[in-house]
Amino acid sequence: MFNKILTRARTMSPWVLHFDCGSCNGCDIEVLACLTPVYDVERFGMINVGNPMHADVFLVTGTVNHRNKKVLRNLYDQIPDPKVVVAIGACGLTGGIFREAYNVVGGVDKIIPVDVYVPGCPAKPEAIIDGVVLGLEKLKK
Amino acid sequence: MKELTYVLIFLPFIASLTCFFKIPSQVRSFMILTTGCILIVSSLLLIPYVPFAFTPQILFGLGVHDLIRVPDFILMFAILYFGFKHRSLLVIVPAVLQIVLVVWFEIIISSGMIEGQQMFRSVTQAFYCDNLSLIMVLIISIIGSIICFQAIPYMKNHEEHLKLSTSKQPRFFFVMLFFLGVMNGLVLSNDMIVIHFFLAATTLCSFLLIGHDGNKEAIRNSVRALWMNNLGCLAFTVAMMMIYHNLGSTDVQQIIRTPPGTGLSFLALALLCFASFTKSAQFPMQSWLIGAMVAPTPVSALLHSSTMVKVGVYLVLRLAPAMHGSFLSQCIALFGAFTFLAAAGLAVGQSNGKKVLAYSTISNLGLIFACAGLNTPESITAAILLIIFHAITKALLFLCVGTIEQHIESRDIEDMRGLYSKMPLTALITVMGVVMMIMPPFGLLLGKWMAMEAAARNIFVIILAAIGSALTAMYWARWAGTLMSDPFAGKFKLEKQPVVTWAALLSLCAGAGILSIAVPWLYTGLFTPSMSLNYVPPYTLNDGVLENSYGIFAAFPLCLIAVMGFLQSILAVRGATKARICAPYLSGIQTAEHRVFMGPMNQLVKAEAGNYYLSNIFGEKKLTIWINLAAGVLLTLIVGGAL
Amino acid sequence: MFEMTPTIMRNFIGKRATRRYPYVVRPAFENARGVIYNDIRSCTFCGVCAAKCPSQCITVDKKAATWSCNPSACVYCGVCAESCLSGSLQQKCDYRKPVQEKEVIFLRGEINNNHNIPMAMKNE
Amino acid sequence: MTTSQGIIMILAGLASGPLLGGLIAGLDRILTARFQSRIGPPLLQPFYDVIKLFGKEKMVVNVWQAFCANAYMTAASISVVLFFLRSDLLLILFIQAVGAVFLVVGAFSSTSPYSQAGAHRELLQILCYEPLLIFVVVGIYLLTGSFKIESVYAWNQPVLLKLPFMFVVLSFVLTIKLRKSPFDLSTSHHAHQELVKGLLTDYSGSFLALTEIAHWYETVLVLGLCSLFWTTNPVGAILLVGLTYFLEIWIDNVSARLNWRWMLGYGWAMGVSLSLVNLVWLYAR
Amino acid sequence: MIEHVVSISLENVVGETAKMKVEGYRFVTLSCVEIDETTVDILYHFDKDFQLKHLRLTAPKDSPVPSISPVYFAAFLVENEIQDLFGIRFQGLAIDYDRTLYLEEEVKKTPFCKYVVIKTKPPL
Amino acid sequence: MSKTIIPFGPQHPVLPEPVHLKLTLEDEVITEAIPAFGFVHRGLEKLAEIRDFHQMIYVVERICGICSMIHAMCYCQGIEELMGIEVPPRARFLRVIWSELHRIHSHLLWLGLFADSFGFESLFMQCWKIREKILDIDEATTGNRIIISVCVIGGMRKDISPEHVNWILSELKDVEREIKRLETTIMTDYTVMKRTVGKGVLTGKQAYELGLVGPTLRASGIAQDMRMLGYAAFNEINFEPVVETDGDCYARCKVRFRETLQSIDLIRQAIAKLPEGELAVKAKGRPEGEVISRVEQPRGEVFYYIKANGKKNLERLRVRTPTFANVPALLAMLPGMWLSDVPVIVLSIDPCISCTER
Repeated sequence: MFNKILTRARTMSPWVLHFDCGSCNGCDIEVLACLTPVYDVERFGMINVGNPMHADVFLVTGTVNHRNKKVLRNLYDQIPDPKVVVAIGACGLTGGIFREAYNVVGGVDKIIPVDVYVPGCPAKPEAIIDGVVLGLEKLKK
Repeated sequence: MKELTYVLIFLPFIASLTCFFKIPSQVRSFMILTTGCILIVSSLLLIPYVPFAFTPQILFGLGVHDLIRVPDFILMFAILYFGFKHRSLLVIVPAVLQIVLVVWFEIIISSGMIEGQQMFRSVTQAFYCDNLSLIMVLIISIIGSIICFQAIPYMKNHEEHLKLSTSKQPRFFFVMLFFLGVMNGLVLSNDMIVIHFFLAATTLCSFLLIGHDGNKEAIRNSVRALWMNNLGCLAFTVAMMMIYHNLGSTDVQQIIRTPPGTGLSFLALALLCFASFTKSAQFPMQSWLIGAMVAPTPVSALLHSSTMVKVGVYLVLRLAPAMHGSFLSQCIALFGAFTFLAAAGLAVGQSNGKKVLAYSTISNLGLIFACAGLNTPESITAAILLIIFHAITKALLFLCVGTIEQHIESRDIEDMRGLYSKMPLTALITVMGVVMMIMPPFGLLLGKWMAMEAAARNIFVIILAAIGSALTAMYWARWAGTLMSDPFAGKFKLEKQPVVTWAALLSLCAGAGILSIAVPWLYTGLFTPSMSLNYVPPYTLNDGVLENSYGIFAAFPLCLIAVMGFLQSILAVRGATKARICAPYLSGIQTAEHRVFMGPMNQLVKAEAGNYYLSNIFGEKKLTIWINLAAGVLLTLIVGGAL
Repeated sequence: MFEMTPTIMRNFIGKRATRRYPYVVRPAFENARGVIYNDIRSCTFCGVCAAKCPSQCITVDKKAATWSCNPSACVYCGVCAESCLSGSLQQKCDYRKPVQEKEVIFLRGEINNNHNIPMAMKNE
Repeated sequence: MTTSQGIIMILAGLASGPLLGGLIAGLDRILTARFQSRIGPPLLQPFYDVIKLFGKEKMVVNVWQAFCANAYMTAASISVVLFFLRSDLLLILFIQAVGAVFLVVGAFSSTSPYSQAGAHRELLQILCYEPLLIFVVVGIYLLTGSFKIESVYAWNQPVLLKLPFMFVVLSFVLTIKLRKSPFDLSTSHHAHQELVKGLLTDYSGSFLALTEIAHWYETVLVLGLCSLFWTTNPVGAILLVGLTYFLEIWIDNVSARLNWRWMLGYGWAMGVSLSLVNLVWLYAR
Repeated sequence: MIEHVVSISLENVVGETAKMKVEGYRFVTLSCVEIDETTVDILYHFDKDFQLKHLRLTAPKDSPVPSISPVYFAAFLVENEIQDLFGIRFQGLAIDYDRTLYLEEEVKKTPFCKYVVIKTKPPL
Repeated sequence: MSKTIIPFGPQHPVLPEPVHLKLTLEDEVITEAIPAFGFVHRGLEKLAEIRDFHQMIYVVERICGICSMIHAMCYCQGIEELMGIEVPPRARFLRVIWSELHRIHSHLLWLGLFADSFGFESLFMQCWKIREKILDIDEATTGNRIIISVCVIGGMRKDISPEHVNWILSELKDVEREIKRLETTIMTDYTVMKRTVGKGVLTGKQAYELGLVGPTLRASGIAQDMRMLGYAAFNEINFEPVVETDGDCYARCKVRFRETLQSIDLIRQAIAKLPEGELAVKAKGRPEGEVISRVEQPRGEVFYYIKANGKKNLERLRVRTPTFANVPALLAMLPGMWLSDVPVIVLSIDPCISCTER
């Protein structure tokens, strides 16, 4: 009974931490655009908390480089379980167009486990919403 | 009863004289411990006898007044001597004036005795003890003794730290114990001449204690204390003479019984208040108490909690009935409330722990003065509560700061950051002390509550008190938070302290807690009788709930809830020890090392978080002059209003 | 002080700007740049798309007659579809859906045969 | 008040925070969304949030956070219960202040500068609103002759008519207490500020949930104080509270966050002067 | 095409830039190109009334270049960048990131040089 | 005086992008601010060595997602100059239209973020709500919302159809009306003024000596706008740079706000004058030589230095983005300000860190 309520609460209230991990801002502003009136993800209880300690869903955009991979790891560690990681955009998935550049490590999944991949360059807000919803499947288990 | 009174007054004198001579330190410590214990026991034994009054038998054909005359002059000349020694005109002039006045006064009295014997005889009882005096005696004897106990390890440590060749402890403990006797004498006497003697004695004692370390700063501050307090004594002398002129008596009880406005000059009362303000270090005479911080911490503890500064509030509370309903009384309320606010403001701007404590003392005394000035039954109750709980809590905090200071070699709040991980128990006790200063259900807040309800009729007083109270919460909470500011890593290890220190800290802490729970019974047992003569009991008590027509304070139920809440929260802490310990949020660039982040140029930077002292608003340098000015204006108002 | 009032009051009374996305899906713009689709039957495996792709996410093996694309690295610029000589490579207007596992599109055809075996292989 | 009534009131007070406060928070979010031309979350969203937070992994920076969160919550709930028991207003304020102080100490116990700076700002906020609350209560006392809430209910006309300026002062406090713009200095609902989430930065999981519930209690308390200004008629009280809350959300949406200097200066100047005017007016009558 | 180029040498870098400042030029940026194993080409770009003017410095890699950040404070950023990417040292930087502006230890080599570069600390 | 050291960023809710500022505070007054970069550095200038010069268009577009089209335009201009290509007039006007659309969306985005930095959430929402309309125009005309990839060497890839023209004009009318509604809020609201007026003041001389560009420079009273160079079709339409003189955050806000309206006007002009004709000329051969190309981005002058040696790959591509030039302004403005002003001041230069670090 309690578990049922808890599961429902979890899926109804995914608090989002967005970290720009070396993105070109394209996916970033699309993530922010999700919060704004036209897409309004607060309908699903999603709010941007800006602080790993409060977050449930970790939205990562952009390529990982040698400096920000530590930041990424740190932030991931500070999110309390259960958590979902959503990698956004071609860069977040593989490094995208930059993956051969010297300071690029690659996709987000090289550093932390990723649950959902949202392709696109930049990913559309609709795709990001879909991605988070898909990620919530993990919380239902 | 008489014997107990003599023990309370004279035992410290005798013990102090023994201390003065070179005796092995173990013997001295033993002496201090026994004296303290005897003082505590006898003060407790005194409770059933109250109220009482008596005059001792004539000794060698001399009355109390005659007995006191010679030491009184000795004291005044001693002050004069120190004035010359430190070449301070500010000491010399009032001292000379005082001697002249006292001589003149003696001549008047003597002549009065020749003309009509009954005039002097109007001092019926030399010693008088009602509940107010009893409360003071209990505070002095118990808290004073505990401070003396704690001073034993403290001074040993202190002198080791200073690497003194010859110990100055004999002199130190001589003055400390002497001080206790003097204080007991002061609160038990009923004759203003005797009180004058004891006042002068406290002045000298505090001078000696502040200057104990003998360095330049100590000397300068001690001289300042001397001249300021001596000025108060002078005011007292003048007031005494005026009262004698008005009433033909120096009997305190008679002064109180004189209805306000009949025969008694308000100017005399105003001067007495001025004397009290100097003793209690109210603005603009606060600097001596702030300067007293250079002394070893037990001295500060003694001065702040149970002795020196309490003399002032005691005197004003004593005299409060005589001012009932007068303009003077209103002015005192305003002055007190202003001090409460101003000192709290200055405390906000301080990072020096002892200075914060000092300003907080001044601030609390201001509130007590405000209560005395409001002069309603509720406010007098509040004042007494504040005196008791302030004494205990402040003594506790000073002893804590002293202990901390000897460990971390700093008294700055910034250096106490995360003290919890170094000295867990001391830090917790300090936090408890802070909590007792500002939170219900503890007695100090109960007093504040009563004071505010009593002050609500006086718009200006309540405005000042409300803002002051918020400022108070601010600087205390900041301090408590700073102490706790550290991550908890596993189990903590108790720090090592002498048994006496632990005993002193824990007993004060427990005492404040238990007394807070016992407030309702304290109220029926001690306060109501203490004011029954002049005031109606303001509250009714049922089931530990204090109530009157306009307020309810559920003292006992609140204590119960607080204890339950505390236990529940402690359980939560125990539960949280199993939780994952995580690094604090540092924007994602924290490193494995605590509080360190990877800064620019790949350098490790320690994230610091200093407290806000808001020095451009609450800075000491900036504010003091304005506050002194305002206080000066208010004082003029008091004296001028009395004219 | 309250200059924003007319605007928020208009918002309060007026129609919401929100598109109720998963429940109401707005049709994509006709030339929106979405998923890459290769009709492998008409693909000639010329390799122009692979050469032109700025993200280098297409690999074509002419001998084995395979065409594969890593959609995770694709930047949806549409250069490949524009430059496709045979017209087999097209860009649809739907965006690619999020997935829980990364995929690689791997298509095999035969140069002179209409028969083909399209298959998606999961990789990584 | 009989014992059984008392028990009912205690239970009502305890329940009001998590239920009423949560609903108010939900309504608040919907209204805010409407003002921004959005649809907003479901009404029960705050409950989902809190339940979810209780289900998160326990994580602390300093174990004393657990203590402080609990103490904050306890103090907040006691103050609401005392309010329901129609107790002494000043006492309620003091107990409410205990909660606030514990919240601050909890924030201090983490070494993150964000948390610490947030704690300092919260202290400054306390510094700003505590005196104003006391002025409001004193105004009520001067009018009704008592600090007890009972006497306010016994008063024969709405207090608002006699203390209009005090109500303005109270709404000032309300803005601070509800953490609304322009005073969301120490923490804000969406963490879009220079201090991230201010003094709540390092709380997480169930401890964050506790502070959230305590915040609901506080909301109930301050709105209860508002309702005291119209006690003669429950409809009037609800209307007054509803209108005030609506105005709060409106102000939240039409103003930027200001800094604490402005808050202290403006708050005290306005609070003291309005209180003085109102109290002197009362006094003079 | 680039016009208005003045060639300068290591000795008069600071002097020439100071002259530009006196003439009221706005500092735009530096561009660095590797020429061969030992030398790089640094272009100092300045702008006045939409007219660009350039100073061209051909500097050896292993000797430090005097920094112009005391003259134009804004140059510190780009000089640090060149320090990171080319391994050339600038002497007298207003804020010296010591080759950590962009790169972590994982990128050991100077990425924009095809040839190995000796990391040198500027002589103090 | 107690000291506070705050690591501001790289992950911080008011900074949309990872940049780190080590702030040293006394009480809440900043005494020192040192930035740290490198959280977005990818090294894409180096990609010029492995991608050919056509493919590099799509790489430079992704230097920054917000002003991507203008990056591409600047790059293409440079290569076109090297190869001596004359861009057809229609393409030049289309470049104006799309670059101004980008400017509007970037400025609206910035206005929203700026509002967010001083805690004005509903203004943020409002700005972003308006911005969606511009993105719709982008998506309808080019097929992508943000990175529109329309520039190629020699002209444009996409065209605006006549049906779209009318629709764009009506949408722009809506946008203009909505923006004008916000004018009083941004220009005269008490709380907004309180947070922006007098914060981060730079005099014209200071700004010029720090080498600032774009609205940050123009807010200090210096009329410098690369559009005055007349690239694309700017020499054929009526253009006056927007200048304010106060040099504080409020002035910067005003400049950007007025530029938003100006851009709408520029688009209208360009659409009115839009000539018929071919979209692009074929780029033949390989570029050779050195060239500098400058255009005005929403954030200011972007500077491309291209060195080619007749091969498929460029020898050196150097990009100096406007934020790179504006960062020193931060160091000059922050000390002495309050912690609460940090987001406002940092955002007032409209930082684009992915531009800065590439």
